[in-house]
Amino acid sequence: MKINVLAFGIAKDIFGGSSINVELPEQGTTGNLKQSLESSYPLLKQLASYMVAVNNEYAQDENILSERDEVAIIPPVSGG
Amino acid sequence: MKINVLAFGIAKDIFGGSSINVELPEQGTTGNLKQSLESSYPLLKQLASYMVAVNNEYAQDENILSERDEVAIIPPVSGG
Amino acid sequence: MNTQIEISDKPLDIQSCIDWVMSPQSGGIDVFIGTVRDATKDKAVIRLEFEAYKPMALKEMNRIAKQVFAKWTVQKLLIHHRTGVLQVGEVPVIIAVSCAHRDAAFEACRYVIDTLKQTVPIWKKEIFEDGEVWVAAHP
Amino acid sequence: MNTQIEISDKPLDIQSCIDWVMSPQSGGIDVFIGTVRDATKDKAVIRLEFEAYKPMALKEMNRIAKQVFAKWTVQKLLIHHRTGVLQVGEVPVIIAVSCAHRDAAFEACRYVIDTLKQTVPIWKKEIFEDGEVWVAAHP
Repeated sequence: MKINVLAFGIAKDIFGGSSINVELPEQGTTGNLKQSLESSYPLLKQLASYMVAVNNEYAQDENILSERDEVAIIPPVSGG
Repeated sequence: MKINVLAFGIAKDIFGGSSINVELPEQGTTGNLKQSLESSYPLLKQLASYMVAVNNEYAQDENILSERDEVAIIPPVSGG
Repeated sequence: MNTQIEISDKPLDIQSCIDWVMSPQSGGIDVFIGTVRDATKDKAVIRLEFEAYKPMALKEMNRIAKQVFAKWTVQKLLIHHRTGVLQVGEVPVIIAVSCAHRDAAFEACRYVIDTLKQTVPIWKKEIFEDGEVWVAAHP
Repeated sequence: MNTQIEISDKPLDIQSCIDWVMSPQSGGIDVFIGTVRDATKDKAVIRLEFEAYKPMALKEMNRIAKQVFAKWTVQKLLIHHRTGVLQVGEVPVIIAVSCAHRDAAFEACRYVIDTLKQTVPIWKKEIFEDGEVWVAAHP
Protein backbone atom coordinates (compact mmCIF):
# COMPACT_ATOMS: atom_id res chain seq x y z
CA MET A 1 0.00 0.00 0.00
CA LYS A 2 1.05 3.61 -0.53
CA ILE A 3 1.23 5.86 2.55
CA ASN A 4 1.35 9.61 2.05
CA VAL A 5 3.55 11.10 4.80
CA LEU A 6 3.32 14.78 5.75
CA ALA A 7 6.52 16.49 6.89
CA PHE A 8 7.03 19.53 9.13
CA GLY A 9 9.95 21.54 10.42
CA ILE A 10 13.31 19.95 9.80
CA ALA A 11 11.64 16.79 8.41
CA LYS A 12 10.56 18.88 5.42
CA ASP A 13 14.21 19.79 4.80
CA ILE A 14 15.29 16.15 5.16
CA PHE A 15 12.60 14.84 2.75
CA GLY A 16 13.06 17.79 0.41
CA GLY A 17 9.33 18.53 0.43
CA SER A 18 6.20 18.86 2.57
CA SER A 19 5.05 15.29 1.83
CA ILE A 20 6.39 12.06 0.37
CA ASN A 21 4.91 8.69 -0.59
CA VAL A 22 6.17 5.52 1.09
CA GLU A 23 5.38 2.00 -0.16
CA LEU A 24 4.57 -0.39 2.73
CA PRO A 25 3.22 -3.97 2.82
CA GLU A 26 -0.47 -4.33 3.83
CA GLN A 27 -0.81 -4.35 7.66
CA GLY A 28 2.42 -2.33 7.87
CA THR A 29 2.92 -0.48 11.16
CA THR A 30 4.26 2.94 12.12
CA GLY A 31 7.39 1.04 13.22
CA ASN A 32 7.78 -0.35 9.67
CA LEU A 33 7.26 3.15 8.29
CA LYS A 34 10.04 4.53 10.49
CA GLN A 35 12.45 1.77 9.39
CA SER A 36 11.67 2.47 5.75
CA LEU A 37 12.10 6.23 6.16
CA GLU A 38 15.32 5.91 8.16
CA SER A 39 16.87 3.73 5.47
CA SER A 40 15.92 6.19 2.69
CA TYR A 41 16.64 9.32 4.78
CA PRO A 42 19.42 8.49 7.29
CA LEU A 43 19.48 12.13 8.52
CA LEU A 44 16.25 11.26 10.41
CA LYS A 45 18.35 9.19 12.84
CA GLN A 46 20.41 12.25 13.74
CA LEU A 47 17.38 14.09 15.17
CA ALA A 48 17.09 14.41 18.95
CA SER A 49 13.90 12.34 18.49
CA TYR A 50 10.87 12.19 16.24
CA MET A 51 7.33 10.87 16.45
CA VAL A 52 4.78 9.63 13.96
CA ALA A 53 1.27 11.10 14.16
CA VAL A 54 -1.66 9.17 12.72
CA ASN A 55 -4.93 11.02 12.25
CA ASN A 56 -3.69 13.89 14.45
CA GLU A 57 -2.66 11.65 17.38
CA TYR A 58 0.81 10.52 18.42
CA ALA A 59 1.04 6.82 17.40
CA GLN A 60 2.96 3.89 18.86
CA ASP A 61 5.23 1.67 16.75
CA GLU A 62 2.69 -1.20 16.91
CA ASN A 63 -0.06 0.86 15.29
CA ILE A 64 -1.23 -0.69 12.00
CA LEU A 65 -1.50 1.80 9.14
CA SER A 66 -4.00 2.02 6.32
CA GLU A 67 -3.97 4.05 3.12
CA ARG A 68 -6.80 6.24 4.49
CA ASP A 69 -4.76 7.40 7.52
CA GLU A 70 -3.36 10.93 7.69
CA VAL A 71 0.27 10.25 8.63
CA ALA A 72 2.82 12.90 9.66
CA ILE A 73 6.43 12.96 10.84
CA ILE A 74 6.77 15.09 13.96
CA PRO A 75 10.34 16.19 14.70
CA PRO A 76 11.05 17.70 18.16
CA VAL A 77 8.48 20.45 18.71
CA SER A 78 9.58 23.97 19.63
CA GLY A 79 6.47 26.16 19.79
CA GLY A 80 5.68 28.81 22.38
CA MET B 1 4.95 65.31 73.84
CA LYS B 2 2.12 65.26 71.36
CA ILE B 3 2.17 62.54 68.66
CA ASN B 4 -0.04 62.94 65.61
CA VAL B 5 -1.23 59.49 64.56
CA LEU B 6 -2.53 58.81 61.03
CA ALA B 7 -5.26 56.22 60.64
CA PHE B 8 -6.21 54.07 57.64
CA GLY B 9 -8.85 51.47 56.82
CA ILE B 10 -10.81 50.27 59.83
CA ALA B 11 -8.57 52.30 62.18
CA LYS B 12 -10.13 55.44 60.70
CA ASP B 13 -13.57 54.13 61.68
CA ILE B 14 -12.37 53.22 65.18
CA PHE B 15 -10.77 56.66 65.80
CA GLY B 16 -13.61 58.48 64.06
CA GLY B 17 -11.18 60.36 61.80
CA SER B 18 -8.10 60.12 59.62
CA SER B 19 -5.77 61.32 62.39
CA ILE B 20 -5.74 61.84 66.14
CA ASN B 21 -3.35 63.40 68.65
CA VAL B 22 -1.94 61.29 71.49
CA GLU B 23 -0.13 62.71 74.52
CA LEU B 24 2.95 60.64 75.45
CA PRO B 25 5.80 61.20 77.94
CA GLU B 26 9.16 62.22 76.39
CA GLN B 27 11.11 59.11 75.25
CA GLY B 28 7.77 57.27 74.84
CA THR B 29 7.90 54.22 72.57
CA THR B 30 5.57 52.75 69.95
CA GLY B 31 4.70 50.18 72.64
CA ASN B 32 3.58 53.02 74.95
CA LEU B 33 1.57 54.51 72.08
CA LYS B 34 -0.25 51.21 71.49
CA GLN B 35 -1.09 50.90 75.21
CA SER B 36 -2.48 54.43 75.26
CA LEU B 37 -4.53 53.91 72.07
CA GLU B 38 -5.89 50.54 73.23
CA SER B 39 -7.10 52.03 76.48
CA SER B 40 -8.84 54.93 74.70
CA TYR B 41 -10.08 52.79 71.76
CA PRO B 42 -10.63 49.21 73.00
CA LEU B 43 -11.97 48.14 69.56
CA LEU B 44 -8.32 48.16 68.41
CA LYS B 45 -7.78 45.01 70.47
CA GLN B 46 -10.46 43.18 68.45
CA LEU B 47 -8.52 43.53 65.19
CA ALA B 48 -6.81 40.43 63.79
CA SER B 49 -3.60 42.42 64.30
CA TYR B 50 -2.25 45.92 63.74
CA MET B 51 1.15 47.52 63.28
CA VAL B 52 2.60 50.96 63.90
CA ALA B 53 4.54 52.60 61.07
CA VAL B 54 7.07 55.33 61.85
CA ASN B 55 8.37 57.41 58.95
CA ASN B 56 6.93 54.91 56.44
CA GLU B 57 8.57 51.85 58.01
CA TYR B 58 7.04 49.17 60.21
CA ALA B 59 8.30 49.89 63.79
CA GLN B 60 9.01 47.62 66.76
CA ASP B 61 7.51 48.25 70.25
CA GLU B 62 10.94 49.37 71.58
CA ASN B 63 11.24 52.19 69.01
CA ILE B 64 11.46 55.62 70.73
CA LEU B 65 9.13 58.23 69.25
CA SER B 66 9.67 61.92 68.71
CA GLU B 67 7.21 64.70 67.83
CA ARG B 68 8.80 64.98 64.36
CA ASP B 69 8.00 61.35 63.43
CA GLU B 70 5.24 60.52 60.97
CA VAL B 71 3.31 57.86 62.85
CA ALA B 72 0.53 55.70 61.41
CA ILE B 73 -1.68 52.84 62.58
CA ILE B 74 -1.66 50.00 60.04
CA PRO B 75 -4.55 47.56 60.47
CA PRO B 76 -4.32 44.23 58.55
CA VAL B 77 -3.58 45.11 54.92
CA SER B 78 -5.80 43.80 52.11
CA GLY B 79 -4.56 45.27 48.85
CA GLY B 80 -4.20 43.49 45.52
CA MET C 1 16.72 47.81 38.40
CA ASN C 2 14.18 48.80 35.77
CA THR C 3 10.82 49.33 37.50
CA GLN C 4 7.61 51.30 37.12
CA ILE C 5 5.69 51.47 40.39
CA GLU C 6 2.53 53.56 40.67
CA ILE C 7 -0.56 54.07 42.80
CA SER C 8 -3.36 55.90 41.03
CA ASP C 9 -7.07 56.62 41.38
CA LYS C 10 -7.50 56.40 37.58
CA PRO C 11 -8.43 53.18 35.72
CA LEU C 12 -5.35 51.07 34.99
CA ASP C 13 -4.35 50.60 31.34
CA ILE C 14 -3.38 46.95 30.77
CA GLN C 15 -2.01 47.35 27.25
CA SER C 16 0.30 50.22 28.15
CA CYS C 17 1.58 48.28 31.18
CA ILE C 18 2.47 45.33 28.95
CA ASP C 19 4.01 47.61 26.31
CA TRP C 20 6.24 49.09 29.03
CA VAL C 21 7.69 45.75 30.22
CA MET C 22 8.36 44.39 26.73
CA SER C 23 12.00 44.42 25.67
CA PRO C 24 14.12 42.77 22.95
CA GLN C 25 16.06 40.96 25.70
CA SER C 26 12.88 39.28 27.00
CA GLY C 27 11.62 35.88 25.96
CA GLY C 28 8.64 35.80 28.31
CA ILE C 29 6.34 38.13 30.19
CA ASP C 30 4.08 37.09 33.04
CA VAL C 31 1.24 39.42 33.92
CA PHE C 32 -1.07 39.18 36.92
CA ILE C 33 -4.29 41.17 36.71
CA GLY C 34 -6.50 41.37 39.78
CA THR C 35 -10.19 41.86 39.03
CA VAL C 36 -13.13 42.71 41.29
CA ARG C 37 -15.16 39.54 41.80
CA ASP C 38 -18.96 39.66 42.06
CA ALA C 39 -19.08 37.60 45.26
CA THR C 40 -17.07 36.74 48.36
CA LYS C 41 -17.95 33.57 50.29
CA ASP C 42 -21.20 33.36 48.26
CA LYS C 43 -22.25 36.90 49.25
CA ALA C 44 -22.88 39.33 46.39
CA VAL C 45 -20.39 42.21 46.23
CA ILE C 46 -21.72 45.56 44.95
CA ARG C 47 -18.39 47.36 44.71
CA LEU C 48 -14.99 47.68 46.40
CA GLU C 49 -13.24 50.70 47.88
CA PHE C 50 -9.43 50.78 48.07
CA GLU C 51 -7.45 53.11 50.30
CA ALA C 52 -3.66 53.43 50.37
CA TYR C 53 -1.13 54.99 52.74
CA LYS C 54 0.51 56.13 49.56
CA PRO C 55 4.10 57.15 50.50
CA MET C 56 4.59 54.04 52.64
CA ALA C 57 2.87 51.78 50.07
CA LEU C 58 5.22 53.01 47.34
CA LYS C 59 8.18 52.44 49.64
CA GLU C 60 7.05 48.87 50.41
CA MET C 61 6.48 48.14 46.71
CA ASN C 62 10.00 49.36 45.97
CA ARG C 63 11.30 47.10 48.70
CA ILE C 64 9.55 44.13 47.04
CA ALA C 65 11.04 45.15 43.67
CA LYS C 66 14.53 45.16 45.19
CA GLN C 67 13.96 41.65 46.54
CA VAL C 68 12.78 40.49 43.11
CA PHE C 69 15.87 41.83 41.30
CA ALA C 70 18.07 40.18 43.96
CA LYS C 71 16.35 36.78 43.62
CA TRP C 72 15.68 36.49 39.87
CA THR C 73 17.15 37.66 36.57
CA VAL C 74 14.48 40.16 35.56
CA GLN C 75 14.46 42.70 32.73
CA LYS C 76 11.61 44.93 33.85
CA LEU C 77 9.05 44.94 36.64
CA LEU C 78 5.85 46.98 36.73
CA ILE C 79 3.43 47.30 39.67
CA HIS C 80 0.33 49.48 39.26
CA HIS C 81 -2.29 49.63 42.03
CA ARG C 82 -5.54 51.54 41.87
CA THR C 83 -7.36 53.26 44.72
CA GLY C 84 -10.89 54.59 45.14
CA VAL C 85 -14.22 53.00 44.19
CA LEU C 86 -14.10 49.98 41.85
CA GLN C 87 -17.07 48.20 40.27
CA VAL C 88 -17.28 44.44 39.63
CA GLY C 89 -14.94 43.49 36.76
CA GLU C 90 -12.63 46.50 37.23
CA VAL C 91 -8.90 46.07 37.84
CA PRO C 92 -7.31 47.01 41.19
CA VAL C 93 -3.82 45.70 40.43
CA ILE C 94 -1.52 44.84 37.51
CA ILE C 95 1.88 43.22 37.97
CA ALA C 96 4.01 42.58 34.88
CA VAL C 97 7.45 40.98 34.76
CA SER C 98 9.64 40.46 31.71
CA CYS C 99 12.56 38.04 31.76
CA ALA C 100 14.85 36.24 29.35
CA HIS C 101 13.38 32.95 30.63
CA ARG C 102 9.79 32.24 31.59
CA ASP C 103 10.39 30.40 34.88
CA ALA C 104 11.78 33.57 36.45
CA ALA C 105 8.85 35.63 35.12
CA PHE C 106 6.25 33.30 36.67
CA GLU C 107 8.04 33.02 40.00
CA ALA C 108 8.79 36.73 40.34
CA CYS C 109 5.25 37.77 39.39
CA ARG C 110 3.73 35.42 41.95
CA TYR C 111 6.19 36.57 44.60
CA VAL C 112 5.21 40.20 44.02
CA ILE C 113 1.46 39.69 44.35
CA ASP C 114 1.80 37.34 47.35
CA THR C 115 4.13 39.75 49.16
CA LEU C 116 2.15 42.85 48.21
CA LYS C 117 -0.94 41.31 49.80
CA GLN C 118 1.01 40.74 53.03
CA THR C 119 3.01 43.92 53.52
CA VAL C 120 1.86 46.86 51.39
CA PRO C 121 -0.37 49.30 53.33
CA ILE C 122 -3.45 49.25 51.11
CA TRP C 123 -6.92 48.40 52.40
CA LYS C 124 -10.01 47.07 50.68
CA LYS C 125 -13.60 47.53 51.83
CA GLU C 126 -16.26 45.21 50.40
CA ILE C 127 -19.68 46.79 50.00
CA PHE C 128 -22.65 44.41 50.08
CA GLU C 129 -26.38 45.00 49.66
CA ASP C 130 -26.79 45.09 53.45
CA GLY C 131 -23.50 46.43 54.80
CA GLU C 132 -19.78 46.73 54.35
CA VAL C 133 -16.60 45.23 55.77
CA TRP C 134 -12.87 46.03 55.78
CA VAL C 135 -11.35 42.83 54.41
CA ALA C 136 -9.14 40.84 56.83
CA ALA C 137 -9.57 43.38 59.65
CA HIS C 138 -11.03 40.89 62.12
CA PRO C 139 -10.02 37.28 62.93
CA MET D 1 -15.13 24.31 29.68
CA ASN D 2 -14.89 27.88 28.41
CA THR D 3 -11.93 28.12 26.03
CA GLN D 4 -10.72 30.11 23.05
CA ILE D 5 -7.95 28.27 21.18
CA GLU D 6 -6.56 29.68 17.95
CA ILE D 7 -3.60 29.43 15.59
CA SER D 8 -3.22 32.39 13.26
CA ASP D 9 -0.69 33.98 10.94
CA LYS D 10 -1.90 37.47 11.96
CA PRO D 11 -0.36 39.50 14.82
CA LEU D 12 -1.90 38.53 18.18
CA ASP D 13 -3.99 41.14 20.00
CA ILE D 14 -3.08 41.11 23.71
CA GLN D 15 -5.83 43.43 24.92
CA SER D 16 -8.63 41.52 23.21
CA CYS D 17 -7.26 38.24 24.63
CA ILE D 18 -7.39 39.68 28.14
CA ASP D 19 -10.84 41.17 27.57
CA TRP D 20 -12.07 37.73 26.52
CA VAL D 21 -10.91 35.93 29.71
CA MET D 22 -12.25 38.55 32.11
CA SER D 23 -15.41 37.62 33.96
CA PRO D 24 -17.33 38.85 37.02
CA GLN D 25 -16.65 35.48 38.69
CA SER D 26 -12.88 35.96 38.41
CA GLY D 27 -10.65 37.45 41.05
CA GLY D 28 -7.39 36.97 39.19
CA ILE D 29 -6.05 36.55 35.68
CA ASP D 30 -2.61 35.25 34.83
CA VAL D 31 -1.30 35.97 31.35
CA PHE D 32 1.83 34.57 29.76
CA ILE D 33 3.13 36.41 26.70
CA GLY D 34 5.98 34.90 24.73
CA THR D 35 8.15 37.43 22.90
CA VAL D 36 10.88 37.00 20.30
CA ARG D 37 14.23 37.58 21.98
CA ASP D 38 17.10 39.26 20.15
CA ALA D 39 19.63 36.56 21.02
CA THR D 40 19.91 32.88 21.85
CA LYS D 41 23.02 31.62 23.64
CA ASP D 42 24.66 35.01 22.96
CA LYS D 43 24.08 34.73 19.20
CA ALA D 44 22.07 37.54 17.57
CA VAL D 45 18.67 36.44 16.23
CA ILE D 46 17.40 38.26 13.12
CA ARG D 47 13.90 36.79 13.06
CA LEU D 48 11.94 33.61 13.84
CA GLU D 49 9.73 31.49 11.59
CA PHE D 50 6.95 29.38 13.11
CA GLU D 51 5.26 26.48 11.36
CA ALA D 52 2.32 24.47 12.75
CA TYR D 53 0.67 21.18 11.87
CA LYS D 54 -2.51 23.08 12.45
CA PRO D 55 -5.30 20.46 12.88
CA MET D 56 -3.15 18.36 15.22
CA ALA D 57 -1.83 21.41 17.09
CA LEU D 58 -5.40 22.57 17.79
CA LYS D 59 -6.30 19.06 18.95
CA GLU D 60 -3.30 18.95 21.32
CA MET D 61 -4.10 22.41 22.69
CA ASN D 62 -7.65 21.25 23.36
CA ARG D 63 -6.28 18.21 25.15
CA ILE D 64 -4.19 20.51 27.37
CA ALA D 65 -7.27 22.65 28.04
CA LYS D 66 -9.22 19.56 29.16
CA GLN D 67 -6.41 18.66 31.57
CA VAL D 68 -6.44 22.20 32.97
CA PHE D 69 -10.18 22.19 33.65
CA ALA D 70 -9.83 18.77 35.30
CA LYS D 71 -6.96 19.90 37.57
CA TRP D 72 -7.93 23.47 38.55
CA THR D 73 -11.06 25.56 39.05
CA VAL D 74 -10.79 27.82 36.03
CA GLN D 75 -13.30 30.29 34.60
CA LYS D 76 -11.84 30.81 31.14
CA LEU D 77 -8.73 29.70 29.27
CA LEU D 78 -7.36 31.29 26.10
CA ILE D 79 -4.44 30.01 23.98
CA HIS D 80 -3.44 31.96 20.86
CA HIS D 81 -0.38 30.92 18.86
CA ARG D 82 0.97 32.72 15.84
CA THR D 83 2.71 31.21 12.79
CA GLY D 84 4.82 32.69 10.00
CA VAL D 85 7.68 35.18 10.18
CA LEU D 86 8.13 37.11 13.46
CA GLN D 87 10.56 39.94 14.13
CA VAL D 88 12.36 40.57 17.43
CA GLY D 89 9.86 41.84 20.04
CA GLU D 90 6.83 40.28 18.33
CA VAL D 91 4.53 37.85 20.16
CA PRO D 92 4.32 34.16 19.14
CA VAL D 93 2.06 33.03 21.99
CA ILE D 94 -0.46 34.35 24.52
CA ILE D 95 -1.96 32.22 27.27
CA ALA D 96 -4.55 33.77 29.58
CA VAL D 97 -6.34 32.09 32.48
CA SER D 98 -9.03 33.60 34.69
CA CYS D 99 -9.94 32.03 38.04
CA ALA D 100 -11.77 32.90 41.23
CA HIS D 101 -8.44 32.53 43.08
CA ARG D 102 -4.99 33.52 41.87
CA ASP D 103 -3.09 30.35 42.82
CA ALA D 104 -5.06 28.34 40.26
CA ALA D 105 -4.50 31.01 37.59
CA PHE D 106 -0.71 30.98 38.05
CA GLU D 107 -0.44 27.19 38.17
CA ALA D 108 -2.76 26.57 35.21
CA CYS D 109 -1.06 29.20 33.03
CA ARG D 110 2.37 27.76 33.70
CA TYR D 111 1.12 24.22 33.06
CA VAL D 112 -0.27 25.27 29.68
CA ILE D 113 2.92 26.90 28.39
CA ASP D 114 5.16 24.12 29.77
CA THR D 115 2.99 21.38 28.20
CA LEU D 116 2.48 23.26 24.94
CA LYS D 117 6.23 23.45 24.48
CA GLN D 118 6.49 19.68 24.96
CA THR D 119 3.58 18.27 22.98
CA VAL D 120 2.01 20.72 20.52
CA PRO D 121 3.27 20.22 16.93
CA ILE D 122 4.61 23.70 16.23
CA TRP D 123 8.19 24.34 15.11
CA LYS D 124 10.40 27.39 15.36
CA LYS D 125 13.33 28.23 13.10
CA GLU D 126 15.87 30.79 14.32
CA ILE D 127 17.43 32.90 11.59
CA PHE D 128 20.90 34.32 12.32
CA GLU D 129 23.18 36.58 10.31
CA ASP D 130 25.08 33.54 9.05
CA GLY D 131 22.56 30.71 8.96
CA GLU D 132 19.41 29.21 10.44
CA VAL D 133 18.44 26.35 12.73
CA TRP D 134 15.27 24.44 13.64
CA VAL D 135 15.18 24.82 17.44
CA ALA D 136 15.60 21.57 19.44
CA ALA D 137 15.84 19.41 16.32
CA HIS D 138 19.26 17.99 17.16
CA PRO D 139 20.69 16.71 20.46
